[in-house]
Amino acid sequence: MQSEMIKRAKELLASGEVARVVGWKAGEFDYDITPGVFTTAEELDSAFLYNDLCEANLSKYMIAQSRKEGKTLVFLKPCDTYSFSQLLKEHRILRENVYVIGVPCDGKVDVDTVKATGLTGICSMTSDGETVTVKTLYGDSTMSKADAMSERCINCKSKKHVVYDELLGEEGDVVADNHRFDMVEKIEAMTPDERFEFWRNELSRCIRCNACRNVCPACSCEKCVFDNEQSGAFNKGASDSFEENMFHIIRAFHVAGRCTDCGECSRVCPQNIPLHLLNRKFIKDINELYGEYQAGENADERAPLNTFTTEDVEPSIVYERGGKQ
Amino acid sequence: MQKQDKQELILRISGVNARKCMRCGKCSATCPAYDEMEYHPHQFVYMVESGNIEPLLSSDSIYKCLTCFACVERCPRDVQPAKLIEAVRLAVIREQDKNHMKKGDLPELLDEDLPQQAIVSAFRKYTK
Amino acid sequence: MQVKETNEFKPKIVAFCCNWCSYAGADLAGTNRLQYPADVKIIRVPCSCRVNPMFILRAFQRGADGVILCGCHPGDCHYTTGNYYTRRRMTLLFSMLDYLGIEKERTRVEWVSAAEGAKFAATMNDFVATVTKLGENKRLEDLRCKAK
Amino acid sequence: MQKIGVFVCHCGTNIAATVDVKAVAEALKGEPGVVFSTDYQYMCSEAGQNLIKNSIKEYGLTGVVVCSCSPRMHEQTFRKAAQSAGINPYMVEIANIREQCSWIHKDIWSATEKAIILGKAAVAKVQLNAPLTAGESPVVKRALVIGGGIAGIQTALDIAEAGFEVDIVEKQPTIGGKMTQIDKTFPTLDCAACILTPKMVDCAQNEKIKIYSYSEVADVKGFVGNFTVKIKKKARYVDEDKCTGCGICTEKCPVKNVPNEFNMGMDNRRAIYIPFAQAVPKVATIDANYCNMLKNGKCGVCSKFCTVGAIDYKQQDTIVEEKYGAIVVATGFNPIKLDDFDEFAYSQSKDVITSLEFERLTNAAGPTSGTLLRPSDGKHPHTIVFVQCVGSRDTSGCGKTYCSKICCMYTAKHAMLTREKYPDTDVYVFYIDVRTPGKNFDEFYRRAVEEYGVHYIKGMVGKVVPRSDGTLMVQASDLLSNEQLHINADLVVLAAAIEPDKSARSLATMLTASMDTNDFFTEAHPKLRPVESPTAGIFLSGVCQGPKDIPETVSQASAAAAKVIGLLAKDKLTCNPCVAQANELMCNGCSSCEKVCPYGAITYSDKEFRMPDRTTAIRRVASVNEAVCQGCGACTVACPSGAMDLKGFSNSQIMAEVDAICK
Amino acid sequence: MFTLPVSKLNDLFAAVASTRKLYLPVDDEASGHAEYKVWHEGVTLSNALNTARSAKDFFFPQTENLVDFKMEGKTIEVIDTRTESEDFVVFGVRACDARSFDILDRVFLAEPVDSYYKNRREHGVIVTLACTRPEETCFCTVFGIDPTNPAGDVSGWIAGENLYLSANTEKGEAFLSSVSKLLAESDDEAVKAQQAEVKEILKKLPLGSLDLTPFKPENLLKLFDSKRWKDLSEACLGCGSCTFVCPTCQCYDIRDFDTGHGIKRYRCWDSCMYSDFTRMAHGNPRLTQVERFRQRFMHKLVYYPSNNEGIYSCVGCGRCLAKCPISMNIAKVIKALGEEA
Repeated sequence: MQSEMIKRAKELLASGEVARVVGWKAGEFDYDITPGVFTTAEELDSAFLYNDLCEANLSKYMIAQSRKEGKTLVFLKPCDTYSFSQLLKEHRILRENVYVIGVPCDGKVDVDTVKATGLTGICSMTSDGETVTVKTLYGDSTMSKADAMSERCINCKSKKHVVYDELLGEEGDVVADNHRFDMVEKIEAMTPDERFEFWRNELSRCIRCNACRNVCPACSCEKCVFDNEQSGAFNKGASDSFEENMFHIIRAFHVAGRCTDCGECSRVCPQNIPLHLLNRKFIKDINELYGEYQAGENADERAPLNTFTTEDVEPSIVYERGGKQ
Repeated sequence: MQKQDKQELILRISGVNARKCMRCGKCSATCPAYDEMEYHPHQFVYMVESGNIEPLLSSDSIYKCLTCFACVERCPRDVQPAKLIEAVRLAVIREQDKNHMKKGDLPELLDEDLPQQAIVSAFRKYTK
Repeated sequence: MQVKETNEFKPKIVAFCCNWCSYAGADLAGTNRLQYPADVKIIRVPCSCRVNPMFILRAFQRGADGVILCGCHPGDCHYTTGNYYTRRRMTLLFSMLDYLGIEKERTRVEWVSAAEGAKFAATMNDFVATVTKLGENKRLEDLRCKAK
Repeated sequence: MQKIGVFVCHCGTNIAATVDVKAVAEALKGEPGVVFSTDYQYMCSEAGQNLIKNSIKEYGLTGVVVCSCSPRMHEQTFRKAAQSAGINPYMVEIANIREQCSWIHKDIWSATEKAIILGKAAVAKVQLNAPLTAGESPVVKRALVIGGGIAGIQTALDIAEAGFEVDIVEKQPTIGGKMTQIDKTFPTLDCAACILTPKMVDCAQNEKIKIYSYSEVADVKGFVGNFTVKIKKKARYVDEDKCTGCGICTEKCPVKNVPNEFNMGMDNRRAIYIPFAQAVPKVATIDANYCNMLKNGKCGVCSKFCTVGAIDYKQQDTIVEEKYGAIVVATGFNPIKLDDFDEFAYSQSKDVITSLEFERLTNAAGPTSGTLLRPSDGKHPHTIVFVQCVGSRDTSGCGKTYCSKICCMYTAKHAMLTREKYPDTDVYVFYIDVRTPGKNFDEFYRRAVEEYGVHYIKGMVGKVVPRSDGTLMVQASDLLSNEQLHINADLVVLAAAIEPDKSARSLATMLTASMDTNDFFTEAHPKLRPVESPTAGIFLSGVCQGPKDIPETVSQASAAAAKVIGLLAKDKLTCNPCVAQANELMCNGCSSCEKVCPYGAITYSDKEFRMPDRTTAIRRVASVNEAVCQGCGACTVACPSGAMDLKGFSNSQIMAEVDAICK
Repeated sequence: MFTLPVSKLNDLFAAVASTRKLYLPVDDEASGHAEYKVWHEGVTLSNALNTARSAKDFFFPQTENLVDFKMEGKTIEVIDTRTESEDFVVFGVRACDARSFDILDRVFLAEPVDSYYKNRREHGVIVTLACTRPEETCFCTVFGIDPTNPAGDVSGWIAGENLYLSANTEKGEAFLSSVSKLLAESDDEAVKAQQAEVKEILKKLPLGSLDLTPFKPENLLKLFDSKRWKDLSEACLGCGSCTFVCPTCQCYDIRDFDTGHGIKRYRCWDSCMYSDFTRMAHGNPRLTQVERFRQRFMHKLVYYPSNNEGIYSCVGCGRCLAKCPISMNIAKVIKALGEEA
């Protein structure tokens, strides 16, 4: 796949159809892959990479890249295309300046997942699609790819590209029988005290580094309310537990109905807070109360919070449903 | 069984909301078994609604309904009179307690050829 | 003015009322001299859809123990559709607060028309009783604002 | 920092009996920004207002807080007082310490404490108030009426009468609408044409009225007082100015088999036609679907016979752009299609007809020249069955859930007229309920029964079966005698439900006017503003808003005209200054606000910005049309970045109130 | 040198905790990280190499209240909220973080002295622990840090079944004497053996050979003008995770919070990666992410050493390598700019 991608990228660069390519760049180790911009065939040859370790969602970069001179080629994995499509819907990306090549993905290997198994000093990590071989300072080992994937890939929602100009490899399908709401259900089934404890424990670790927000394709505001002294929500240091709650509730609310569940927030959180569980709660509620909705899937459908039906449930439903008392 | 209970039972079995009826009579107008019936489809609807169930239970009309569903199809308010008639019929069947087998009688009747479904439905019916 | 100190818990309740129905309903409750606790303080907004979830969290941060939002009955919105958006927004927000283990009874949406003075008073009485039972808001408090 | 004056009203004892007003005034003195605080017996009295005015001048106040009764009562009073003393009226805030404090609390201590808090909240809000100026927008003194039926005609005539220019856009070749097809009108039985055609002629002759016939609205931009509308004039292949309406072409045209829609397809017309004798404008129109010349270039007969050279086969659709101050929707209705009601054999038998077809069969200008004959064999029918509520009050999904309102009366009319003209005819009317609320309506219906011997039978028809002898077997129930009837009828007339014209939905989108689930336009208020759409500057006339008979339609048409005249009589519109405002620097261009705006007040445009990194960039940003925005604030919450705020109820103002209350 | 069997660690912790707060790395189940937590009975020392957040929090917390204001009418009352810090001990600090305190000291203890920092610093005792299993992201050796011989008030080693402790400062001496009952005198044979063993591993560290020679004051302009900054920073999200996990990043913002009863003036960590960092009336002095990105690394590798006798303000702990959402980090920057220079 990688060589095919490089070949297409070179062709498009050479023909002048695109001025630059956004893809993944090799790092010091196999797993520290950086999103990168390539403008020459040489750069592509020396550093362009696509393998089972390329986790980053490149769609958000297109907000800035699509405003540059000339067209930009971007490689998008199936789940990235949902983010891209949602951004298009919100007029954040200039579609005519982007050439999208959809690339297949059957789940990415995540270094944090591998480290969680107890391996340390990981100098090299390779995947052949079935098995992951890990070389560390203290010896080598192998594991099945399934054990090395992060939760978001295990519960992949779709292997289908919702937007592209060109597709490399086989097109996949929406994965209907994923279990992405299992953990949400588990939390819902807790007592309020347990839920409070659970989230306090998670959110109290927040260091307000903004990685979740800055990586989030839905969080593309010109100026975030939390950075705006005038907004009344300005909040830089999470000086009180309230501010931790406030930041995460409002952030989740602002992306409710727009979040495609790409999972980047949880991936990048330096404190391993399962932020996707907040977003998925909204997604689950929306699905249950207002009908199935997948952000980014359909360009014409109105976002659930920007529409209504006269028969919508009353907010009092919250008293009746949800977890234990 | 009290009058009200019977009404509730019939409404529950049928799933019909008799109050939706606006008394247009289209069900009876369309009914092919009309002349055979003592009580006509529209009467079923408002007799059940008013709780006047007894005459229906003892009337032949419940067996005259062909269950052709013409009334269901034609009803402009989606009341589904035929389901109501069916429910009255069921209520009669359920009420004839003495005709029921006891569940203890069942095992003797079972044999290898009896379809599984029949056994299950027999248990359901006779263990009411 | 004489000062009265009691130890009993008096909740702080913020009520957002839309200008056209609920604020008028509250006025009607007043005109009819219908009693409800003084713990309820009303903020007038043009429409229930003006209420940003941030306002609700802000109220809790600043020491509110309960927040209630009143608007026109669905279908009666002065702006035709505002309360339908409110309904979705608040349903999701309240569900999220519940998910985080924050007592869901502290937040409420109630539709009160301009003619429903009695309903307004009854709603406030009930809400104050519910929040009083829950006691002080601890889970969404900001300690900096509590310290006197 | 504002200089705020606080004025606490006693309202006699209404407030002072349960709130220690002096303590309130005293407590508020210490609030930031408060430079003056006092109390007075009656703030709303002239003396009270003078106290406010004098204090403003004396202390140089920039903001005023009045602790008094509900703002719904005296906000305007105090705003005017403040304005007359030279400060902006929107620098006044009211703390409602009567309806929401003194009247509901008995305990002085807690009522006073609450009054102080409410006062503090008002002070905190006024700190952040900004002077607001109501914008003004000019009014284009011209109205557009969409739809040229009796509703549109009446509205146009009334507006023109007041001296304003008004245009009618009608998609048919002639104005007149459904009423032209009706024979007589209930309950007076006067001839529809006799009362309608003079009005049509008035329209044509009124120099204030311009008729765009055979035209449609293609696009609407703008807002109240200033709409820009694109009107598509469909090619009729006849020069309207040249055509004299002599009708020679319509006699010579060799294409004779075009179903005549004016007679509900019960006879034929030519490919070039004038819908009916009294059409306005009386101009021929070529039906491009049938004209041989247009289809394959072979013919040209009409052109040859036209003495004034009006025929123009090369004519194209043209777009006219006009500006209007107000738009009246009068798009009317159609009977529903009866395809889903095969129990009545409508599509199987020619002798099962709709009421509108019946109108044509009894009309002197109709296919039978006014003699009631069966469409199948041209014989005189002896037994006629009328079926009411066909597709009305139907929740099964085939029809409409609402009552079509007019059918009871026109069916009584049909039955009565039939019995009058053909006393040998048996007439049955099957009804569920007979609804006759209207002046002389019930008397009319009773006359049909009592004087004309129409058989009214309570019950619905179950099915109609065409029989080999050409009759129709009607099976119905008579609920009162509890029997099933079988009637051999010669003609069955179905009172089909009426529905809004299909074009209304797309028009509503263009106008950003809201509709209900049945595609009827919704009114701004169901009781108090029944002829206005919630979208400012859009008015409703006739059945497009809900089923109506002619007198009701005409009164609503005149009401809509009155509203339009009221609007056009103004040179400028004063806007509500408490409107949404987009901060372009923070706007993402995501369109969330646009989607939730019920008024279509938000538009987007690409603008060039100097970015923080000193480059320039084109960004898509929202802007609010202050003339259209009504200030609900839905957009402010839909906006994730907080770029959208509401003047007078800004985020910071509301949060300041929250803070003050929760302190 | 003193020693104590590892099996008796709990006794040592209990003894320390009886007189003052004791912090030590503890495994956090929810995050899977080790974090510093207060010791109480039942808490055990983490085996992890290092904590997710650095130890700088003890002296320079993420947010801290500086002063309160109260407004009454037209007067403002200023309330000094400073109190003398309680004594505390941090146990298990690694060599890299131990070095970070020197770097922070040079900032906060230089004139004008930061009294908030100084107060905590004076009351804290640092007990370090030598590393035995370095990670691939470790490159402290590049900065001349010996992870087998960590600094701190007391240096510590866990070798075999024993903990070895050796005081480096007066505070350290006092600490050891306060728990002397539990300790026994010992030679340093076991420690030396362990050091030799670990040094073999250190030789294999993939980033151990990063070359810092180009990063010297005289190359300032050349490095500043490097063409590489653009592509290195291209994917930077502008978040603050690198700065917030960094043990030496010491930038903060001062803000006022209106509690409704008064103003709390507090400071909180800030990040030079943020677009509003050091924003002034005219705007941000560093207009784009390229400049912000450059600032961070130039500060760590050039500006700081230029002002501090060549000491780099990076300790090679590797946290930013592990945590950057886009895997861009100081090691890649050192390599890229080194290649160019």
